[in-house]
Amino acid sequence: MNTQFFAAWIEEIAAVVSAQRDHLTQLDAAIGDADHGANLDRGFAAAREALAAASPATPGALLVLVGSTLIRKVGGASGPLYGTAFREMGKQFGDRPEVDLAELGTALDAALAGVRRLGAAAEGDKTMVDALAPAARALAQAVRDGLAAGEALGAAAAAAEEGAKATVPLQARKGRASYLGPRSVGHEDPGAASSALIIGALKAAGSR
Amino acid sequence: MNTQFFAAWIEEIAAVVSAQRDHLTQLDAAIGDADHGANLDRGFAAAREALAAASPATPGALLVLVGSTLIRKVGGASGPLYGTAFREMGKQFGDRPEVDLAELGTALDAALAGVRRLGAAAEGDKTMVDALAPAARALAQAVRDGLAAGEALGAAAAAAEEGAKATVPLQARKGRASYLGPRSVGHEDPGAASSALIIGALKAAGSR
Amino acid sequence: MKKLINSVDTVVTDALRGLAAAHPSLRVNVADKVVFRADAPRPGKVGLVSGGGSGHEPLHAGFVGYGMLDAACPGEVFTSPVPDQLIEATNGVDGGAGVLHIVKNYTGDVLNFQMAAELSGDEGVEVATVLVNDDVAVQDSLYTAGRRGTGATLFVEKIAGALAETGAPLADVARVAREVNDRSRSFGVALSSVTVPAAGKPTFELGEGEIELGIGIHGEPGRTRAPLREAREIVRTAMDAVNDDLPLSGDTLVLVNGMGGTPLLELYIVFAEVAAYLEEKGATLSRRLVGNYVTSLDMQGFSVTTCSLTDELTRLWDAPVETPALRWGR
Amino acid sequence: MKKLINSVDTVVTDALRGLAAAHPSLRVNVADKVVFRADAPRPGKVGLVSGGGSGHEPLHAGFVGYGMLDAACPGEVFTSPVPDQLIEATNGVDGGAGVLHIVKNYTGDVLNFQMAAELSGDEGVEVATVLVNDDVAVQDSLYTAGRRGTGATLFVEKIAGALAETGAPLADVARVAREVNDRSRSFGVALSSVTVPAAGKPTFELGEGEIELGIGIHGEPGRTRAPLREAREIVRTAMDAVNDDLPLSGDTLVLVNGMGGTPLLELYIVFAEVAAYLEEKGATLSRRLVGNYVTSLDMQGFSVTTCSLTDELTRLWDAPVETPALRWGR
Ligand SMILES: Nc1ncnc2c1ncn2[C@@H]1O[C@H](COP(=O)(O)OP(=O)(O)O)[C@@H](O)[C@H]1O
Ligand SMILES: Nc1ncnc2c1ncn2[C@@H]1O[C@H](COP(=O)(O)OP(=O)(O)O)[C@@H](O)[C@H]1O
Ligand SMILES: [Mg+2]
Ligand SMILES: [Mg+2]
Ligand SMILES: [Mg+2]
Ligand SMILES: [Mg+2]
Repeated sequence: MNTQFFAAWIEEIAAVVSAQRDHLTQLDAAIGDADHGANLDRGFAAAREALAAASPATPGALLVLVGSTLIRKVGGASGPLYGTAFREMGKQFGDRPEVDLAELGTALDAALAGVRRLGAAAEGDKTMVDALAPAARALAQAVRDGLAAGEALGAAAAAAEEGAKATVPLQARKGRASYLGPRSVGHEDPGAASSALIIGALKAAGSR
Repeated sequence: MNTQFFAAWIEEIAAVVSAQRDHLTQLDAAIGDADHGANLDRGFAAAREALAAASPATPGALLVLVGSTLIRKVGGASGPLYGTAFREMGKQFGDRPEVDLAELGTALDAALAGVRRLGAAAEGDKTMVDALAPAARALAQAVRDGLAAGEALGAAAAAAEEGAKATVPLQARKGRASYLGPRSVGHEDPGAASSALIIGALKAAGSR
Repeated sequence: MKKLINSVDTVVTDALRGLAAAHPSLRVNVADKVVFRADAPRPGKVGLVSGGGSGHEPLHAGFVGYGMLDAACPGEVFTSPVPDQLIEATNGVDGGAGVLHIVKNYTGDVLNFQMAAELSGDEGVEVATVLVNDDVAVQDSLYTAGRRGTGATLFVEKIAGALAETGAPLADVARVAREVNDRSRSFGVALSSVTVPAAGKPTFELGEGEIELGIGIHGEPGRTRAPLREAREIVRTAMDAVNDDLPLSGDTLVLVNGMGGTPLLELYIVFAEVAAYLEEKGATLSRRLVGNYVTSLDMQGFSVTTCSLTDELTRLWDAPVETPALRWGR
Repeated sequence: MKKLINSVDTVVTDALRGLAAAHPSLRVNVADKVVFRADAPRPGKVGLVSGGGSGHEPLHAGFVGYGMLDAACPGEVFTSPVPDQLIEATNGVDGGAGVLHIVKNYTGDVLNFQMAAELSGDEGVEVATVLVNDDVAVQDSLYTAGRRGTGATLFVEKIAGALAETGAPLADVARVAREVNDRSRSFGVALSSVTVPAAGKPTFELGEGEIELGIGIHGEPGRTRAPLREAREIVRTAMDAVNDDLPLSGDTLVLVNGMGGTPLLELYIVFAEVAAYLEEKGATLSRRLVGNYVTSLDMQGFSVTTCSLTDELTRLWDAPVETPALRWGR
C-alpha cells in the first residue's frame, strides 16, 4: 500500500464522515453533546485540504500530517485521540514508500496504543477503543492466516463494525457518556461508530 | 338601590371576572400583554375583602372604597381607569342611603367622564369606553322612557355587550393594542369585554 | 408552562426576597414591593424613582444604587405598579431636593405615576416626570398611545442618575433625562413569544421560520411578521428603522439588549452587525453595552437602542455607577 | 431551530467580532480564536489561561481582564479548543512568571490542554494546570470520566486571578486555584434542552411536566428525569446533593447561575430558596452572585455552586476585577 492508497483512504473517510455527519451527531446527542459529526467532518475536510496543499511523499508523512491536522482542527475528545492515532500510524511507517499488510497491522496496533495511552480507556468502556481494538486483532489474525489484502481489510472492517454495535448495551465509563451512568446503556457510542467508518474506509480505499 | 344592592353588584363582578379570567387574559394576549384577567381578578377580589372589612354604610362610600381599592391593587391601565370610574360614581352619590335609577344613570355618566378625562379615549378608539358609553346612553334612555329597573339595567347590559362586540372590527387608537396598528383589527378589546361584564353584573345584582 | 416558580401568585414577591438576599446594598420592602438604595434618602440629592411591570429584570430594581436610581417599584408581571408603591418610593427617597419619576410611556405606567405624583405633591414633595418613548416601531401620532419606552430607559436612568449624584437640581436632572430620551431610538425583534406566568401559555404563536418585527417588551405581537433570516439581515431591518427616524452620526452609545431567552453568544453576533452598520453610516461607536438589561421574561430576541452622545452625556455615562446590574468606576 | 446567527459555520467567529467591537479592553484574534487582555503579557505576573467550548458565555472570554484571566480560548460550540489556540494564548500571556491553565474536567479539554502544555513547555514556558471538577451530579470514580467542571470555574478564575494580580508566584496561584476547587460544589437542573447550531434540533426532548436533574453545561441529559415541581422543592434537591457531598457551614460564597434561557426573575426566586436553605443549615451567605455566568446556549434551568470561604479566599474574591462580565472595585 503506497501513498496513493492512504490518500484514497483519507478521501473515503472524508466522504463517509460527511455523509454520516448527522447520524454521528445524533448518536452524540443521545449520550453526549451533539458535536461528534460536526467535529469529524471539520477535521477530515481540513485533512483533505492539508494533503492537497502539501502532497506528502510517503504514507508515514501523509498520516502524520493527517494526525496533526486533526489535532489542530477538531478539538473535543476525538481530536487529540484520532489525531494521535493517525500520527502513531504514520510514525510507525517511518519513511517507507510502501507498506504491506503486516506493517499496516502493526501500525494499527500503534494507533490503538496511542489512543489508550492518551484516553486510558479499556475495552468495554464504551469508547472508540471498542471498535479499534477488535479491528486491530482481526487484522493481525488475517495477516497470520495469510489472507489477501481485500479479505483482511474486510475482516477488520467487520470486526470494527461489530465492536461498535456491541457498545449499545454497555454502560460508559469514559468520556462524556459516563456522566449519564446507567442511562448511557442502549445507545451506540459515537466514537466507536466513527471508528467503524474509518476502518471501513480502509477496505473501500483498497477496492478503488 | 341601597348599599346592599351595590355590595351585591361587586360580588357579582368578582364572581364573573373570576370565572372569565382566562377569557379576558386571552383577549389581552391577542392584542395586549396577557394580564387583563389576572389584573381584574386581583382587583375585585381585593375590593370584596375591603368591603367585608369596612362595611361602608352608603352606596357612595362603598363605591369610593371599591374605586380606591382598584387603584391600589390593580395597576396597569385598567386599574386607574376602573378605579376612577367607581370613585366618580361614588362621589356622585354623595352620602345618600339609597339611589334611584336616574341617579344611577347620572353616576354612570360621571364614571364615563372620569375614564375619558384620564384616558383621553374617544368612542371608536377600541377601549372600555366603547362599552361604557353606549351603556350610559341606554340607561339614560331607559330612564327617559320610564322603564322599570330590571328592564333598564337589561338595556344597559345589552348596549355594553353590543358595544364590546363592536370593537372587533376597529383599529385600536389607545392603550397597548394601538401598537399593533392594523393588526389590532379582528379582536375584541379586553377592557370593553370586561366593561360589558361589569355592566351586566348590575342587572344580575338587581335580579338577586 | 415550565418556570422556576413556587406559585403564579407569588412570583414577584418571591423574586424580591431573592433580590434582597442577593444584594445587601439594597433595602427591599418585599410586602409593599419597593426597592430602595440602602442609604436612601440622601439629603440634598434629587431622588430618582422608576418602576414598571415585573418581567423586565434587571430593569428597574437592578439599577438601584449609587449613580443611578434611588428606588424602583416592580409591579405584577407586565402590570405597572400601583400608586401606593410609587408614593412610598417617592416619599422615601426625597432628600429635600425633589424627586424625578422616570416613566416608560405605557398608558398604565403613565396613569399610575400621574396619580402618585399628584398625591406625593400634595404631601409636599416636588416631583418632575420624564417620559421615555424611544421605540420607533410605534408611530407617535394621535392614533396610537405614542411610542413605547424600552431600552432608552437604561440610558435615562444611568445618565440622569449620574447628574443627580453631583447634587444638580431637579430641573437640571429632568432636563438631561429628557435630552437622553430625545436623542435615543430603539427597535426590537422577537424569535419567540413570551409566557406570562398567570396566563400559562405563550402570548402569541410564531412558526418555526417566523420572527416578529417591532415588538415591545411585554410580549405584545409586533407590527409585522417576517421570515427568519440571517442575523445580518435582521439587524439591517432594525437599524434601518432606527436610522430612518434619527440618522446615525457622531459619537453614539449603543445597547444591544437580549430579551431574556437569547444567549449572549447570539447577542455578540448581533452586536458585530450593529457595529458594522454604524461604521457604514459613518457614525462612531463610542460607548456600548451588550447583554440582558431590559428583558421580556423568556422571550427570545433582541432590541437595539442608540443614543447620540454629547460631551456632557458621555461624561455622565462614564461616571461611576454601583448597582446590581450595572457597575463601573467603584 | 431559531437562532440569531449568520450561518452555522461562523457562529463562533461572528460572535468574536462582536466581542471585539464591544470590549476595547480586549485584544481579540478572531481568526485564531484567542481573546487576550489588551495589556498582555504583564511582565512578572503569572498568566492565567482558560478555554473550552463556546456556548457558555460569558465564560471564559467575558472573564478576561484585570484581576481575572489573561487569555481565553473559545472552541467551536461545545467543543474544546485545539492545542494551537492554547499555545498561542499561553505563549502570549507569559510574562516570565509562568502560566496557569484552568481546565474544566472534560476528556476533550483535558487532552487538548495537556498537548498545549507540553508544547509550550518545550518552548520554555512554565505551565501549571488546575483541573476544575465541582459537579456533584457525577460520581468521581474509576467508572466515570470524573466530575465535570461547571460553576466553580468562575470562582477559580476570579480568586486565582486576584492572587496573580498581586505578583504571587505560579506555585501559589496554582495552590489557591486548587483550594477554591476543592472547597466548591455544584449541581445543575434543566427545564429544557439545548439546541446546538450545527445539530439543528434539541439535544434531548423533555416533556411539558419534566425536568432533568444533574445536568452539565453541554446539553448532556442529566442523571435522572423528574417531574416539574415548585422552585422550592427543586432547589432542595439540588442543595441536598451539594450538602451531602460537602456539608455547608461557615462563610459561604454562592453562585446561582442561569443556563442561558432562564429569566433573571426566576433566578432570583431560586436564589431566595438557596438563601433559606443555607440559613436552615446554619451556614452564612457571605458572598453571592446571581445571573447568567456559565451557560449552556439557550437551555432553561439553573445551577447552584457553593464555595466554603477562608479569610484569604474572601479577600481575594473582594479584590478589584475589571472584565466584561464581572466588575467591581474599579
Ligand atoms: N477517554 C477516552 N478514550 C477513548 N475514547 C474516548 C475517550 N473519551 C471519549 N472518547 C471517544 O470520543 C467520542 C466523543 O467525541 P466528540 O464528541 O468528538 O468529543 P467530545 O466528547 O469532547 O464532545 C466518544 O464517543 C468516545 O468514543
Ligand atoms: N387610554 C385609555 N382609555 C380608556 N381605556 C383604555 C385606555 N388604555 C387602555 N384602556 C383599556 O384598558 C384595557 C387594558 O387593561 P389591562 O390589560 O388591565 O392594562 P394594560 O394595558 O396596562 O396591561 C384595554 O383593553 C382598554 O380597554
Ligand atoms: Mg461530543
Ligand atoms: Mg394588559
Ligand atoms: Mg399590563
Ligand atoms: Mg464536544
